[in-house]
Amino acid sequence: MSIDLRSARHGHALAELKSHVSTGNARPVLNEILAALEKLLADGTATTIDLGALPFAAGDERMLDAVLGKGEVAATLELSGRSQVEETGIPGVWRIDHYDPNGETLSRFVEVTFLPEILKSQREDAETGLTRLAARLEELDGQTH
Amino acid sequence: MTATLERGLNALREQIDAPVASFFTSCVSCGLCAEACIFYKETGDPELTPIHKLDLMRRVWSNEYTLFGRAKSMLGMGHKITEGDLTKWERLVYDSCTMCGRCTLVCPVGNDIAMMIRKMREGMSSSGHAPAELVGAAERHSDYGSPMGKLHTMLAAKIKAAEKETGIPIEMDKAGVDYLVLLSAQEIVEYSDVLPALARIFKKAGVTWTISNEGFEATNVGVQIGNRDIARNLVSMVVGAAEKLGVKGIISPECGHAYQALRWEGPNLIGRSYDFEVVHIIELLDRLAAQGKLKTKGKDHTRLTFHDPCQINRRGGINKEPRRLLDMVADNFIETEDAGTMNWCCGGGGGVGANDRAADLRFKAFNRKKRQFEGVGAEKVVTMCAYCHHTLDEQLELHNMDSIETQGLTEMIGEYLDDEA
Amino acid sequence: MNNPYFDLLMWARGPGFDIALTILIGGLLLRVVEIVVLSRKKDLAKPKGSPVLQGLKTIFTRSVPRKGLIKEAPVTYIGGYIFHIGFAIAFLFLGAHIALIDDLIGIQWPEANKALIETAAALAVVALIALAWTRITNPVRRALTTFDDWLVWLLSILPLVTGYIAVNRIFGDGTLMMAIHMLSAEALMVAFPFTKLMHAVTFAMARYYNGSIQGRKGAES
Amino acid sequence: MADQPMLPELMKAHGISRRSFLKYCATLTSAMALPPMLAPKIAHALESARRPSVIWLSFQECTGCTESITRSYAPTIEDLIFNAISLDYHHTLQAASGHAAEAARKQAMEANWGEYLVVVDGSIPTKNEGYSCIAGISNVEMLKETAEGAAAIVAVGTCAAYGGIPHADPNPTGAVAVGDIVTDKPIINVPGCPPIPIVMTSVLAHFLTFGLPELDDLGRPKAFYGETIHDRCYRRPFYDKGKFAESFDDEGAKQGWCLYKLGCKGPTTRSVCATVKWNDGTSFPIQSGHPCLGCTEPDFWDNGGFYKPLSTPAGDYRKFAAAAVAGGAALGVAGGAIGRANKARAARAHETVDAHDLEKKS
Repeated sequence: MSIDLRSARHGHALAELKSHVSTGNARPVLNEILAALEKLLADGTATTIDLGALPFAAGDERMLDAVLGKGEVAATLELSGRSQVEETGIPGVWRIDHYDPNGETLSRFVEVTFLPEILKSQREDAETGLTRLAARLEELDGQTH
Repeated sequence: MTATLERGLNALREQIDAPVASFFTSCVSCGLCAEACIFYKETGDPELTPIHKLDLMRRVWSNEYTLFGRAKSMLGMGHKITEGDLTKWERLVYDSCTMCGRCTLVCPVGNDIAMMIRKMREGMSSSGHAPAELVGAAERHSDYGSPMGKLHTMLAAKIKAAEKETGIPIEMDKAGVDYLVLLSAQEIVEYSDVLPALARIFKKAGVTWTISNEGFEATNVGVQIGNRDIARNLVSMVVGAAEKLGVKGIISPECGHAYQALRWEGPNLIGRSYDFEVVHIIELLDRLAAQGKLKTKGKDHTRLTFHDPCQINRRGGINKEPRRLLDMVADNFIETEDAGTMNWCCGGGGGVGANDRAADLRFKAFNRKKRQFEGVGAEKVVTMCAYCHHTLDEQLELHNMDSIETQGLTEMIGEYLDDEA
Repeated sequence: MNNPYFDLLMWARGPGFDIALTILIGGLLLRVVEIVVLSRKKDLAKPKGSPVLQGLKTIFTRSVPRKGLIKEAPVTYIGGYIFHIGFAIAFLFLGAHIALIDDLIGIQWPEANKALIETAAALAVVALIALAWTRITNPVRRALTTFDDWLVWLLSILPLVTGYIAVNRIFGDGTLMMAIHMLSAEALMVAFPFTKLMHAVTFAMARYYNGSIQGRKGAES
Repeated sequence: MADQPMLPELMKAHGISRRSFLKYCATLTSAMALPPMLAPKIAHALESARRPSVIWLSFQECTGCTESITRSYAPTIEDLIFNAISLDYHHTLQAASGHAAEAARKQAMEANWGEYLVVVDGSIPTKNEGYSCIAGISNVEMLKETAEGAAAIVAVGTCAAYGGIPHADPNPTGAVAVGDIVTDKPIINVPGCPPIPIVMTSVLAHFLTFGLPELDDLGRPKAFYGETIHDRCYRRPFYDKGKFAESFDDEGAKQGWCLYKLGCKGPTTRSVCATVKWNDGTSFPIQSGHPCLGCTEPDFWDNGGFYKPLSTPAGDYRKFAAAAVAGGAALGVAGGAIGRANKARAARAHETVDAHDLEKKS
């Protein structure tokens, strides 16, 4: 959760200060990602790391971003609030951030997988889509006749 | 009547008052008093820590003057004082304490330890635990008027000699003069230059004075040994003489505890204020100099330093006076470290000097003064207490430093008195 | 269902505090009045200086050590200063303590920030440990030290350590540690009138008496 | 209610995509500190869970807990999960009343004996059973009877979990918590006055998928009651800097400074209010300028006053202090008088010493 400092005076200074704070957790997470990637390539097992489950400060975040870098794919999902899915500069390593309708962070993950499950069209949704498409075509036909 | 444990404890009970209670309540046993004590510093013996010397009195206070302590002793937790305790404490209360009061000045919570030692000696003396030499002195002083015995004849001879030396008549027992001059036995027996000096100085200054046959002894063994009944008797002799002669004041001579006894303890011992003033000779000389009635000529060029007597400076408040006088007569005056209020004791005061059992402690304690004198390269030590003077002579000799000259300040002023002006 | 930690905290804030404060106030008054009632004889010697003024002055001036004395017992002096000042800062300038004082006597003052308070508290703890060390190693202090001294030492260090743990949640349940902190302070309050902690009050009396005795003679104090 | 559709149909009906559901499940694992790999399992379990029968008992309560869980302004997945259970008895929500309602309860119990979940809100009076009855059945009796065949009990709200407001001093009804009556069933306490909706649904979701969550000493799921409000409060930096609001309208209050001195119980209160917040993440009491009351803790009503700082005394010390002053002074005078008497006795016993009395003569 982001800390919401109401006082702008303090807020700015604090944000500046916080961006330099590190917990030292970035390095172990990066090692975990390395191992997960090896595993993915070896037997296809995907791994998800919950960044909300361990102390992770702005400094750690910066290190993670700097090492992984930017990749080729970025997607914004509108799922009762925004979700951001990006492939990092290391193919197979994805960053997934979920936000609520107010823009507050809900959860943050690193997924090591070929394609994050959430990007795929879900069978249930596709079923709904099929029904919806059929209905629309029917409606379209009705209008033309 | 005989001294007993019960009389001693009783005397201690009489001594405990609000200051004592506040002191014992406040002590946090930090041990800083030891760092101020010449006997601890020069021996390193933790037994000699000043506040520890009062432990027996602390027990009386705790067991009998606090509700909690009373409750504790009812439960059998209060340490009762035994004859053996008192014997053990003799070394602490008499042999290794001159009541110099350095500890009193460094105690962070403000405990007047020296004052309490004085009180504790009341109990020690009443229970028969005072050093034999002091008991003898007390008996001689009570019976013959001076701790050194009957000195009347010797005094008369010294007066005669002084009259002859100076050509100034000294009238004994003369009523209506300004001052009654007292002397310490030491000055009568050992330091003969005092009387002539006084005669010349007072003549020049126009001060009238006399000496009483009934009370010429300034010292007070009662104060040293710690017994107020004896101290009262001895003070009464002097006060009686002064009142009989109708003098304006008493001059306390160069003696530390005498000044304490006459000036500060005296009125409380006899239970009434004086109608006359008590002035220390150095105080008076300084006053005369300020009034222009005391003029000197010439200066002592030797490298000299000043030894502050504890009872006169630290515990008597006479600090600047001797230095102003010294500046009149010396041009190579150098102060030792800690000089003035925090001066180190010579190790002979408070009856320690008369106590044979304390000879070794006294010798060790003097190492401090030895280092200080050596540190400034002193050729001469001036002081304003005859007993300090005596101790300096004794210890300088024992420490093979007898090339250093010693002198009383009054004598020195007499030496440089400008007789013509 | 009850939270035993909360019950302990409420006991510490409620009956525990009531008992501790009652004993502290009652005991303090008892000890001080007991001393004052004992009184002293009027001094008949004609004063040379002002006993009252110098007595009052000495209450403050005695806080400064005599020249040269610090180097004779550096740990005792410096440790003593650091402990007393550190304890005072931690006690008097933490917001929660000010709220307590405000509730008790209705006066308040600005708080200091946590970093200062924690530095002060940590230094006070280090000073206490150093002082304990000299109590063991210095022959004078060792000889003087009694059970009372160790008890007072323990009672002084506990509120500092437990307070630090409670505020920073170093370990243990926060509520429990806060309760323990309060109880440790209450132990200090209860023991206060019966131990050498009394010096925190009677030092002023002792210094006054010392100053007035010396002041009457026109001597330094 | 028995014919209610399963979760996937419900989602379909409300236009909630499965992707949204996956996001919800991912967030749920994070919120409950579960391994993230369990997210798909949670999704699968929720979708395919046999709809458990839930019997909701309301005793001495204000309906605030039910309001909290049902009054979201938009249909949320939490609502849907709640809807996905077979709520067979809830006298506030169900259409049936009187004997019909009680019959529904009995029927659900019989049909699902040993497997149904009992949700309780409200405390149980013990002084007089007549203080709170439903259809002539006292709360104690109903709880005991219903609990007997339950798989587990969820005590929702502080009243059910710890007695809450009815239990507050002087507790006229002799109110007790569920745990005081039922001792042989697993009980999950979800305290709060009321609890946060997502906490309630998460606990249900956890129970449906993995069974009982890990509980703390007070029977609360550790995932939601593991840290204090103070630990996660956005005003914490002001506490650390020693900046406090002294009143509700002073400059400090306007600047959003720490509310400790206004009685905030954040330091001793375990809840996720500061992070999950209320009303779909809009705010929580401290953010709106009011100190935390500590409602997730037992006896929060009696914990020394809502507006008194935690560090201040909660008892009658003023009364005692006055007595201590008088008593201490009196004892001091007495002690001093004993001392003076002791001294006077010593003075009377004093025999004047002369110099020849200083030695011991035998």
